[in-house]
Amino acid sequence: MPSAVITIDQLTGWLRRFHQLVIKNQAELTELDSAIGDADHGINMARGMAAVIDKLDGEQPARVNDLFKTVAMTLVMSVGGASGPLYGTFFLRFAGAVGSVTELDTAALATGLHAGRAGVVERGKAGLGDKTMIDALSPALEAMEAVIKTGGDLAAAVTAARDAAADGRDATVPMVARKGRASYLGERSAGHMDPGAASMTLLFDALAAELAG
Amino acid sequence: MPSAVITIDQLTGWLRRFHQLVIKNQAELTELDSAIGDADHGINMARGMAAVIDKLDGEQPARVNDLFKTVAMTLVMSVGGASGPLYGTFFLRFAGAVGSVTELDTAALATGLHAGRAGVVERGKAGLGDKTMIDALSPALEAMEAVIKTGGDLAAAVTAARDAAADGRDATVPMVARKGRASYLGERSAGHMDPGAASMTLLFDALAAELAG
Amino acid sequence: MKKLINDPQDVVAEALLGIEAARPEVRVDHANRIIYRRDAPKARKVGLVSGGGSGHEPLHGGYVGLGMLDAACAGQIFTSPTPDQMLEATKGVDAGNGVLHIVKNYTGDVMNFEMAAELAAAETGITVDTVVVNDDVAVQDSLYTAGRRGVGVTVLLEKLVGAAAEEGRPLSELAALARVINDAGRSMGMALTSCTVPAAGKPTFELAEDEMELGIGIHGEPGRRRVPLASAREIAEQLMEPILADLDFSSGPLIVMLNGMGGTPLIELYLMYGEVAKIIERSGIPVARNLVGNYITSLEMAGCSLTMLRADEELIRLWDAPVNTAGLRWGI
Amino acid sequence: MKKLINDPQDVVAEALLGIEAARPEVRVDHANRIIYRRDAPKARKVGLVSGGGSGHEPLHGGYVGLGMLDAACAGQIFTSPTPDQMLEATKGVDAGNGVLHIVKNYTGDVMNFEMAAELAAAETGITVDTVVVNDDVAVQDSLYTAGRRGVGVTVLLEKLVGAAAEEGRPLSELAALARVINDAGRSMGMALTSCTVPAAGKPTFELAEDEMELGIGIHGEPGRRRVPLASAREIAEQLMEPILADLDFSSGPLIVMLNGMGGTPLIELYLMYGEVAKIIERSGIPVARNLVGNYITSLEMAGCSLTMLRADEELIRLWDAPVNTAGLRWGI
Ligand SMILES: Nc1ncnc2c1ncn2[C@@H]1O[C@H](COP(=O)(O)OP(=O)(O)O)[C@@H](O)[C@H]1O
Ligand SMILES: Nc1ncnc2c1ncn2[C@@H]1O[C@H](COP(=O)(O)OP(=O)(O)O)[C@@H](O)[C@H]1O
Ligand SMILES: [Mg+2]
Ligand SMILES: [Mg+2]
Ligand SMILES: [Mg+2]
Ligand SMILES: [Mg+2]
Repeated sequence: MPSAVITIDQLTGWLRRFHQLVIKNQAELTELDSAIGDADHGINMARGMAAVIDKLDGEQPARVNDLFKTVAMTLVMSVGGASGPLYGTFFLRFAGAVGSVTELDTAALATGLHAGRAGVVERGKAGLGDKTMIDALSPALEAMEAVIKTGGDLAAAVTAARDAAADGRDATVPMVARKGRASYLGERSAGHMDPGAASMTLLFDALAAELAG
Repeated sequence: MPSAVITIDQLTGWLRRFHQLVIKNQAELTELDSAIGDADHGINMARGMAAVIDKLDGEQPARVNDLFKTVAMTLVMSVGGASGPLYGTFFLRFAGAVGSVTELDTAALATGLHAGRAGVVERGKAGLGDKTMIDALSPALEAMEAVIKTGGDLAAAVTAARDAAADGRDATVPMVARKGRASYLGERSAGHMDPGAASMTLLFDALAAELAG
Repeated sequence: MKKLINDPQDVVAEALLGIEAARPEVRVDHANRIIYRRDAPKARKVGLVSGGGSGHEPLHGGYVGLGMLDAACAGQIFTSPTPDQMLEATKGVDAGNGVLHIVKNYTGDVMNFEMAAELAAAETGITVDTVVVNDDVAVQDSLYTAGRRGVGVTVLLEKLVGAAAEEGRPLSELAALARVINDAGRSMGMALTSCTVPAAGKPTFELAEDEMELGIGIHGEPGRRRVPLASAREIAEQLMEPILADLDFSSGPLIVMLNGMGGTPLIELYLMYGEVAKIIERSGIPVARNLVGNYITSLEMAGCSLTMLRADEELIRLWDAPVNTAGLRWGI
Repeated sequence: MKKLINDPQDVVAEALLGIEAARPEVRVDHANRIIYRRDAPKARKVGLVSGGGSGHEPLHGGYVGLGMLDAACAGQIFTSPTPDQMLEATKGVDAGNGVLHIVKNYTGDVMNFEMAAELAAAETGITVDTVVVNDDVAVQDSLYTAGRRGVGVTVLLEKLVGAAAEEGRPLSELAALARVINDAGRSMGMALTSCTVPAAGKPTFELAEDEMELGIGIHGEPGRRRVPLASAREIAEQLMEPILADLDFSSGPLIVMLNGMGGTPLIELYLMYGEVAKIIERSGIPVARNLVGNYITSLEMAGCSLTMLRADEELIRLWDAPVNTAGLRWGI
């Protein structure tokens, strides 16, 4: 039977896998940002996650909130641009919502993601359909909550989240951007995938992969 | 029997033909100057000869020295670069040597060219083999003088000059430049034809064509 | 990619070494990537802090010095700097009179400066006010989007508010002045070629030999539309038209900036300025002051932008006040 | 070819219109393509005249004004101006104290200025002296060739001799000073890309993605040799080495110019200056003053050149004297 909780080691593993996926997809993320932005999203995320992993190699927080606060502050201080404050705020609020624990069950995970999303929305003021990372994050969270409501387990919840994130990311292609740098293009932004939605999807890919072991 | 003199109308015709040849070969002259100079020789010569023809369309001097003085001053004032003072001095000295006449016989033509060459050498201080216009002008003049010495007529003298100019021009290809902008390249200047030798050859082409009618 | 660099990762850090070596009027905090006016914090003066992604030089680091900024935070190429840098700069320039943050309107810049202001409020007693510059008429202004970008007016604003700060005016007045200036200025840009972000290694976009981008930003982000390459005369019209349509400039003498994007030779900028001046002359509005050159760039992009500011006697006076920076210098 | 121009034939004439519209310190004689200092001829002052092909902006027209040139003659792109222009400029700046011609050592420039001086001697009573600048160590100096090219030192010389002229010094002294400066300065350049002469319509040369030209001139003429693209660090060494080999700089503090060729972004120039400064620092010779930017360009060429001048207290004093031109301004 699959585990019902994510341990702090698994959460760290999640971050390491995310780092790996960002590196693997760095050129593609930058390519996406070339089309409708300023050609740096892959570079930004790679720099930020490298700093996070560097930090975690030095000190390994024992509590989830400390872990994610460290992640948040490192991202904020190393990424810059739009994605720095947004991913930073995401992890900061996640940390605040789950508190000083050493593992997360499915509900706690959802609580953290919920708070994270609220932070991103507050900071960036984007809604669903504005062609941003929200378009991957929101569907992922909702899919997870739906699984939880129908009594699904952690693995099922995360798998559903990952799939929904990917669908949400793909759905950004036809959208006309209303937030972020892509909004300057108006109608010309349609036909391209949002880079932030793509990196956010990698975050859920990493989580699903970590839980799959 | 071919004529033994060049009339002032033919001299004007010579200049018009030179203008036409420069225009026709403008891109090629600039191309040659791209390889070992600054990519403007065709542009310079075309601008200068267009100004000359413009001038001659307005006033048609009746005397050879006035004609060539006009040509000289117009070239000096419109070409610039190295070729402006050199071609200008060439025509200025030519004018001074032949004096206030209305036609030139073979000897007078040679005298004019001789003085013109002396002017170019004085102004530019280049010798034979330095990979400049001198390498077309000098052989042309010497070929002409050789024909005169053996009693050849005007047409023969000019044809010989034209052929010698072309040979001299071709002989600049393997030379290492010692004067002008191409000298900055040192050994790298070898393997390219000198643009000024190419335009000087066109001057003799135009003369031969004018005499051929 | 052909650039005068070592490792693409080190471009910003190494350029800061060069600025420090070259410019006597500044000092550099390399750990935080902040260029300070050498004598900051200046007593009896509000501190002016700006910053943004690198690749727009001389903006912002080249505008640090007497009569302009007290500090500039350098981000990665085209990437906003981070709140910790801005907080540090804020502390470094505050002499007890508060600090004005001058922010170009990009989502990243706005959010990072916002976080910095929040941190300053939480951790220090420093009063921070923020002005957001948004002068680019290529972008539709709307409550439901990220709004207009901040471009050329930033340069003029840093000069003018810098002069006012030098006079010892209080933060509230400087912030109000900055907003007046922002409201009175508009810009529009175009590109002939793309730029290449060093770490990306290839051009951000491709333009055919017979195309140009109209309404380009300063980050290689695509413009309003891709149009056929036009003559300087037509380009001047295409830049001017949306600017004049957006704001009534008739009341004041103008400060005009014809700015190169980094890869445009000066001879072309002067030629363009001639075209612009002709159009303005027809409108009858006098040009009081102008700048022609590379002032807010986009790496090696070829192209230009036009900025027009509706000035008045007071702004002209501030414009003429002494300034001593790498990018602008006169009167001293 | 992508340029901000109208007709390639009109580039120089139209750029002069723009300069005239932009710069209050100059006036332009369009018929003769001369940029004059507005108040020329200046009483009690030797007139300084320079000029050369266009495409090197701000050189020379951007250096006309108080403390530098009295007039600059603009030739066609990369083509020396003509003797009649130079004669006219000479007459236009002479206030009875004679005129100094500052000539970059290119066959065309030298011959045209020579003819102008001959005409001035024949047609006017104006005393003309000529200084030929030849500082480019990329070219072998020899009596049997055209000799070294005049490049970066021209900028420094126009500034320094301009300051001395402003002090009312006589022509002979200024000419001697100019020769001292020329002898004390050396330059070396490199290119990452070619430039395109507007009327030619295509790049003068082609460089592969992994190549650069070392020892490039300022007219797109090929350099000393084509070498593999190197890092900024290596390029700094490659520029510095032949300069230091050619002249002993140890006796004086330096004036250093790291010049962009027109298409190089400022961030790269600062990065390069950082590398240059490191090497100089190792040599122990102090840098008294420096310039980093586009001062003597080659249209849109990407690349840079390094100029080093062995200065002394007097030259530094002249350097610091007020100057008010489009290209250099301080102290006023
Ligand atoms: N207001 C916003 N709210 C949510 N996400 C946003 C917002 N603005 C931008 N983003 C996300 O940030 C991504 C761009 O990040 P990045 O390229 O790193 O920053 P920048 O745009 O500053 O260069 C976009 O693809 C988008 O998903
Ligand atoms: N010192 C010289 N003596 C004779 N001819 C010269 C000399 N220097 C240059 N030339 C000629 O001038 C030609 C170049 O002319 P042009 O390209 O118009 O001038 P620039 O070199 O000033 O651009 C050369 O090809 C060469 O034939
Ligand atoms: Mg981006
Ligand atoms: Mg040439
Ligand atoms: Mg960015
Ligand atoms: Mg030339």
